[in-house]
Amino acid sequence: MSKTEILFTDAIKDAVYQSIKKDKKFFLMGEGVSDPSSMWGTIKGVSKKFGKSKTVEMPVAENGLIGVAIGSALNGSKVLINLQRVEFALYAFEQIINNAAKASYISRGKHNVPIVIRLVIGRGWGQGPEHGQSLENIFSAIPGLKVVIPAFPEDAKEMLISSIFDPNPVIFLEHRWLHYSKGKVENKFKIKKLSSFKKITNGSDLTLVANSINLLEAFRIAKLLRKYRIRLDLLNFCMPNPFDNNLLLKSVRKTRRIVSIDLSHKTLGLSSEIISTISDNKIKLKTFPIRLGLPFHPVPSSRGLVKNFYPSGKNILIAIRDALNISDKLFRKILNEYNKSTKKIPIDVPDPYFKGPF
Amino acid sequence: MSKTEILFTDAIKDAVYQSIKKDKKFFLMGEGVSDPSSMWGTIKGVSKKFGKSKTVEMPVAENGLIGVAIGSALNGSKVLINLQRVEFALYAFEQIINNAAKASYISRGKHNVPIVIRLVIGRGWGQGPEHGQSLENIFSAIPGLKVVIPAFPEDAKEMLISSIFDPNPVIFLEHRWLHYSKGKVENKFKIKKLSSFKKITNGSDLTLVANSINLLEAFRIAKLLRKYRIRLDLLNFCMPNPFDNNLLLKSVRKTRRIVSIDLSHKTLGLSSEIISTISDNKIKLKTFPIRLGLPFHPVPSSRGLVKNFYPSGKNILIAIRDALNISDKLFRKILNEYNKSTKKIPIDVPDPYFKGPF
Amino acid sequence: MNNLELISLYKSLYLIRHVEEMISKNYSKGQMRCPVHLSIGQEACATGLISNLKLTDKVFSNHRCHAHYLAKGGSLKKMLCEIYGKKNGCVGGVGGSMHLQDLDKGLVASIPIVSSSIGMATGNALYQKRRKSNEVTVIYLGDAALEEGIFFECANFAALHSLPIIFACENNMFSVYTNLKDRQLDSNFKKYADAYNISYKRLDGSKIDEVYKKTKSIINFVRKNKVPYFIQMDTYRFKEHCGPAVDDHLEYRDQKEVNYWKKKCPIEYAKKLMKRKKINEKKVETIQKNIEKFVIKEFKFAEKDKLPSYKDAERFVYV
Amino acid sequence: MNNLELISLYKSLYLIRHVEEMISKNYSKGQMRCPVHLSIGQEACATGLISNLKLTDKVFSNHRCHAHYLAKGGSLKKMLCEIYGKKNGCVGGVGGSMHLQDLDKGLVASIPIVSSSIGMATGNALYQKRRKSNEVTVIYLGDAALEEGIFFECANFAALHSLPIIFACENNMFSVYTNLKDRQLDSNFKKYADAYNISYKRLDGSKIDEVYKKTKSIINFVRKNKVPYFIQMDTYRFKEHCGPAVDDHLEYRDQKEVNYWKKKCPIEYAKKLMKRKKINEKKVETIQKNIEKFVIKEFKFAEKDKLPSYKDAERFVYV
Ligand SMILES: Cc1ncc(C[n+]2csc(CCOP(=O)(O)OP(=O)(O)O)c2C)c(N)n1
Ligand SMILES: Cc1ncc(C[n+]2csc(CCOP(=O)(O)OP(=O)(O)O)c2C)c(N)n1
Ligand SMILES: [Mg+2]
Ligand SMILES: [Mg+2]
Repeated sequence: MSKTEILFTDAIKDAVYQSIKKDKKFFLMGEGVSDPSSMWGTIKGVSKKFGKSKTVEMPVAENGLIGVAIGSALNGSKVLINLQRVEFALYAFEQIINNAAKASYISRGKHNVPIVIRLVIGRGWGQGPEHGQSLENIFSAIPGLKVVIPAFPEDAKEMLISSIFDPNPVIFLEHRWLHYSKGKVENKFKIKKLSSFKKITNGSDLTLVANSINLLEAFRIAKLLRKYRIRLDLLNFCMPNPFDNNLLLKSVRKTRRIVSIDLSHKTLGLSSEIISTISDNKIKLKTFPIRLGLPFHPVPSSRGLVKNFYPSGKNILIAIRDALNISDKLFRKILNEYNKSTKKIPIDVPDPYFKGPF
Repeated sequence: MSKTEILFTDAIKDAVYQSIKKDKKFFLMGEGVSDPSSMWGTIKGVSKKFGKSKTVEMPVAENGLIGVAIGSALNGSKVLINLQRVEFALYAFEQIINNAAKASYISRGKHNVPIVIRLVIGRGWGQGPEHGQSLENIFSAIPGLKVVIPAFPEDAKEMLISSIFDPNPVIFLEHRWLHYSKGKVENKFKIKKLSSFKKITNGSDLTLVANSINLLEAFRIAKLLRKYRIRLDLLNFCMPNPFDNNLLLKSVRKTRRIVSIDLSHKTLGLSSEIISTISDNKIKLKTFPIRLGLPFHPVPSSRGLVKNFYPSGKNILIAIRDALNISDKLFRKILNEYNKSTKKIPIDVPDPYFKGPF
Repeated sequence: MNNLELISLYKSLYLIRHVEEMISKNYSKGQMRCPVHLSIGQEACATGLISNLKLTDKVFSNHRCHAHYLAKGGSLKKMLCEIYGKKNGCVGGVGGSMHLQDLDKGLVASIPIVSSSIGMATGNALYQKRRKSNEVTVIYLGDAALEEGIFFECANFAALHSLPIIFACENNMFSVYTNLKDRQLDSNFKKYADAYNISYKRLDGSKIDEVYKKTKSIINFVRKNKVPYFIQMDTYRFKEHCGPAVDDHLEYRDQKEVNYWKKKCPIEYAKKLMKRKKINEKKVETIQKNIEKFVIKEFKFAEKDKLPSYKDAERFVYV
Repeated sequence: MNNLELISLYKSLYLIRHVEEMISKNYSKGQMRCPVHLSIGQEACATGLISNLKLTDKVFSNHRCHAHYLAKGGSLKKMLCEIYGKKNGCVGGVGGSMHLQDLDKGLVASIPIVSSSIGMATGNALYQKRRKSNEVTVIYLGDAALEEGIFFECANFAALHSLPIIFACENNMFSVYTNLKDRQLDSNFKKYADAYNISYKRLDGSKIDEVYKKTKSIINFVRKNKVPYFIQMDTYRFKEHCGPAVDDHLEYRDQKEVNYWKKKCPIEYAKKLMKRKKINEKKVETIQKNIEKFVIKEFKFAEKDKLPSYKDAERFVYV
C-alpha cells in the first residue's frame, strides 16, 4: 500500500482520473466543467485531455442539468456533477428528491442512478447567506440519497471513488477550506464500502463525533487531550445518509459520553439524530450528550458577525470538559496549551493547522 | 365567544374570507385558484365573488410563482398561495430558501415577506411516492421560515388567520384527511400569537407530542387512558419552526416521560429535535424517550405496502406502555377497549373518528 | 398507410379506449385505490406517434400515462395490477397509476410531477447520442408542462447538443380546470420551439392518420439527423382531469367546445377511416370483441391478484 | 441628449468606474473580505438605462450589482462599508458585495443566485400593476440568467399579465469562464422575447448615448402601456469574473475579442462624445477629481468603520 502526500484537491483529481480509466461509461458534467479554474483544480486537465468524450459543459440550469444526469445514468453511465456551491442545488431539489432519490425505489431496483453531485459547502471569506451553507441535514433526511462528507485528503480520494462506483445517487459535500489541506493518500484505485462512521482515534473516555472541517479541529483536540490521558473515541461521521449506527453505538456503549458537532445549524442537525438514536437504543449515558453547531440564523458575510457563529476549538474543549467533569485547574492547563499551539488568525481564513499534512 | 360546529375546510374558508375583509392588501395566488374544485372547497367562491382583485391565477410554474409572491409581498401585500401537494413546492425550494426565508435577515428587517404557502400533505388513497410526503422536518430546518401545522378545525381557522397576518413567510401544512373533520370553531376574526406547542390535555404521567392527523389519534388515546387514570400531557406541536421549547420543557420537567410522533420519517424528524432539546436542557427522564414515525423509505401507493408504514393507535399505545411500564394485564384491557372503540376500516381511508366533531 | 397498418392502429386505439372505459366503469367499486388520469379522447396522440417507434426507442411520460404505456406495448396485466395496488403491478404496487413503466417495452418512466420527466428524457437522448445509437427518445408532455422552467432548460440543452428527442406535446387546452388562456398567451407553441431553433409541427391529435403519417417522417428525420423536434398535437380530454367521471357540469369548459371535440372522437374517426377503406365491419367487431375479452381477463387477474407484502415496502430504497 | 445630460451621465459612469478600480486596487490589502464581481466595462448598461428611471422606479440586481446600485443613487458609503464587512454597510455587513440594496433609492434587492431575483422583480411589477401605480420595474440579468427556467416562468407571467417590467440583459458573452457558445445556440436573444410576444431591442451596451436615448423611450413606453420589454445590451467585462484582477492569461477568451471591446471602453467613448460636443476638458477633469476625492473619503470611512457586533448576527431572522 504505497501512499503519497498530496493536496486534497489532487486527491479528488486522482479519483477522477482513475475513475475515467476504470470505467468507459464514466463522465463529468457541469457548469464550467471545462473551464480553467476547474473546480479549485480538482478536475484540471480532464477536458483538455479527454475532450467531450468525458466532459459535458452545461448551461446554467441546475434542475435541467441534474435531470439530464439522471437520464443518462439510468442507462448505466456514471456521472459526476460539479456545482460550485451547495445553494445552486436548491434549484435542483425537484430532480434530486423526486427522481434521483426515488428512481430505484419506484422501479423496484430496475433503475439505478449512479450520479455523484459534488457540492462545495461551508464558510470562508464573506461568502454570506447564499454562498455559505452546508445543508447536509436536509440531504440526509431524504431516503434514497447517499450523503458523503470527506475530511482528510485520503477520504477525498477513497470516498469519491466509492461514490462514483456506487449505484446510488450520492451528494458529495466538500468544505471549501479542505481544498488547501494535505495528507498521505493511497496511490492506487480502490473501491471501499462506504459507511456512516470511521474511527479516527481510539479511546474510552468520550465519543466525539464530527465531520468535514470540524473533524480536523476535533482531531487536533483529540491529540492534545491524549497528553492529558484523556482518550477520545473520535468518529468521522462521513456518511450521514444512509445512517448505519453500529460503530456509533459500539463507541457510546463503551464511553457513555458523547459530544457531537454539526456543520450546519444545531436545530434538526445530524447531532439530533445521533442523540435520538442513542436513546432509541436505550443506552444510558453518564452525562448528558452535548451537541455543537451553528445557531439558527443564516450565515452572515462580515467577519465581525461570525465571531461566535462557528464552533471553535475552545467550544469543543468546553463541551468535553462539561461531559467529563474536568476540573477547572486541569482545564485551564489544557486550554492554555491549546491556545499556545494555535496561531492567532482571522476568523474568516482557514487555520494553518487545517492545511495538514495529516 | 360564540362558536359553531363546522368542517375543517369551512374553517379555512372562514379564515380566508375574514382576512379578505380585514386587509385590503391581502390576496390569493395559485394554480387553479379560481377553479371549481377550489382546494377541497377551502377557497370556494372567492374568485367568483371578488374576481381578479383577490385572486391571481397562475401558470404551472412553482418557482416563478413563489418568486412573484415574494416580490408582491415585499411591498406589504399579504399573499396566500395554494399548492395542492407538498411535492410541487420542491420546484420552488430555491425561492423559498434563498429569498422567502432570508429576505428579512439580509435586509436587516426592512423586507418583510408576509406570504403563506398552503401545502397539502400526507397519506391517502394510493397517493404514492411523489404525492404523499409531508417534509415538515425539512422546512423546519430552515431559519427564517415559519412552519404551521393545524390539527383541529379550530386550529385551521385560528392558525391560518395568524399566519396570514404574520409578517414572516409561513409554510402551512394541511393533512389531506383533516379536510373531512368537523369541530367547534370561533366565529370571529381573531389574530393569536403562534407558538410551537399547544396544550391539549393535562396530565402528569407522560408527555405525548403529536401534530396534524396524528394529534387526533393521540387525542383519542389520551381520552381513553384517562378512564384508566393514566393522564397524559398531550401537546400539539403545531409550529415546529421557529421552535420555542418552553411548554415542552415545562411538561417534560413534570412528567419526565415522553413519546413523540412524527408525521414524516423518524430519521431527522421533529422528534429528534425534541429529544435533543430535552437533553440539551439536562432534563433527566425516568424512561427513555420514544419516538414514532415513518420508516426511512418513500411512501408506497398500494394499501398492501403501507400496512406497517404509519404509526397506528396501537403503536402509540405500545409506546406509552413501554414508557410507563404498564402491566401486561392492564395493557391488554386498554388495547381491547381501544380495538372495540375503533372501527375496522381499510388502511387508506380516514378513520371515521377523524371526522370529529372535536 | 395500408389497411393492415390502419387495423393495427385501430387495435391500439381501441385497447386504450376500452381499458380506460373499464377503469372508469369499475373505479367506483373502490378497488383501484389511487388517483387515475384517463386518456379517453387523447388516444391518437399516443398510438399515432408511438406506433412508428421501434421497441428500442424510449418513451417517457407524465401523470396521464396509461395510453403511452399501452401504445408502447406495455403489459396490460401489469398496468392493471399496478392500479389495483397488487403484487404483479409493473412496479409492484409502489407507484400506482401515475408511475407506469415497462422497461422491456421502452416505456422508461412516468412521473406525476408536471415536467419532471423532461430532464430524464433529455438525459436519455444525450446517452443515445453519446453512444451513437440509432434510437430516439420521446417525451410526452401536456400543455401545462410548457410553463415549468425545466422544459426550457432541457429544450436549450437538447438544441445545443443536437439530441434525438421528440417533445410530444398533447395540448388538451387545460391544466386540471384551468384554461390555457389563463396560463399562456396563445395556443400556438411554435414560438417555444423557435426560441431554440427546434423544428416544429402542429397536428390534429384526433386524427390517427394524420398523426401516424406525419410523425413517421418526423421520427425518421430525428433518427437520421439526431436533432430535437417539437410536435404539438391538439386534443381533448373527455373525462374529468383526475378520476373516472365526467365533470362538465362544473362548467369550467364551454359545452360547445366539448361537443366539438366529442364529434372529433379519435375512435369514431378511425372507424370512419376504416369504413372508407372498406375494411369489413365484422372484422372490426371481432377485433373489438377480442380486445374486450382480453381486457376482462386482465381485469379479473388484477382483481384477484394478491396485495404486495408490507415487507417489500422497505426494499430498493438503495440499490 | 444635451450637454448637461451627458455630463450627468459621465459623472455616473466615472463614479462607477473609479469605485471599481479602487476596489480592484485595494482588494489585495485583504480588508474587503468577500467575493467581488466588478462592473468595469459594463458601466453604460447601468448608467444609460437607470438614469432614465424615477426614484420610485424599482431595480433588482444580481451578483454583479455595484454599477446598478450606484447608478440608482445608492449610497457609496454604505456600499463600501458593506464590502468591507462593516457596521454601516447597506445591510449591516450580513450580505457583502453581492447583496447590495438601498430601499430609499429603489435598488430593492441584489441576489447572487443566478436568476433568483427575477421572480421578486416580476412580483414587484405585479404589485405596481395591481396598485395602478406609474412605476416600472427593471430586472438586470446576465446572459447566463436566460438559461435558468425561472426566467421563462416569469417572462410568461409578465407577458400574460402585461406587467411593467424591463428585462435588462447585460450580455457579456460569458458565464464565469464559459462562452455563450457553449451554453446557448446564438447570441441573439430576440427569440426568447418572441416566445412571449415581448417587445425587444438590442443595444450596444458600450455606448452611453445609444443606451440612454433608446431606453428613455422604452421606459416611457413601458410606463405608459404597462407591458414587459426585453433589452439586450451587448457588453464586456474587462476584469476577471470574480475578484480584483485580470485573468486573460488563462486564455478562456480570445485576445482579439478582448482588445476589440477594450477599444469600445464606455468611459473613453463617453469622453469622445463630450469632446465632440465641445465640453470643456478642464471641466471633465474637475468632475473626475471631485469624484475621486469623494470616493477616497468614503473608502477611508469604510476602512475605519467598526465591524458589526456579533450580537447582531442573530437579529432579523424573523420580523
Ligand atoms: C409540479 C406540479 N405542479 C402541479 C401539479 C398538479 N397537477 C397535476 S396534473 C396537472 C395538470 C397538468 O396539465 P397538462 O400538463 O396540460 O396535462 P393534462 O393533465 O392536461 O394531460 C397539474 C397542475 C403537479 N402534478 N406537479
Ligand atoms: C444558480 C446559480 N448557479 C451558478 C452560480 C455560479 N455563478 C455565479 S455568477 C455566474 C455567471 C453568471 O453569468 P451571467 O448571468 O452572464 O452574469 P455575469 O457574471 O456574466 O455578469 C455563475 C454561473 C450561481 N451564482 N447561481
Ligand atoms: Mg393539458
Ligand atoms: Mg455574462
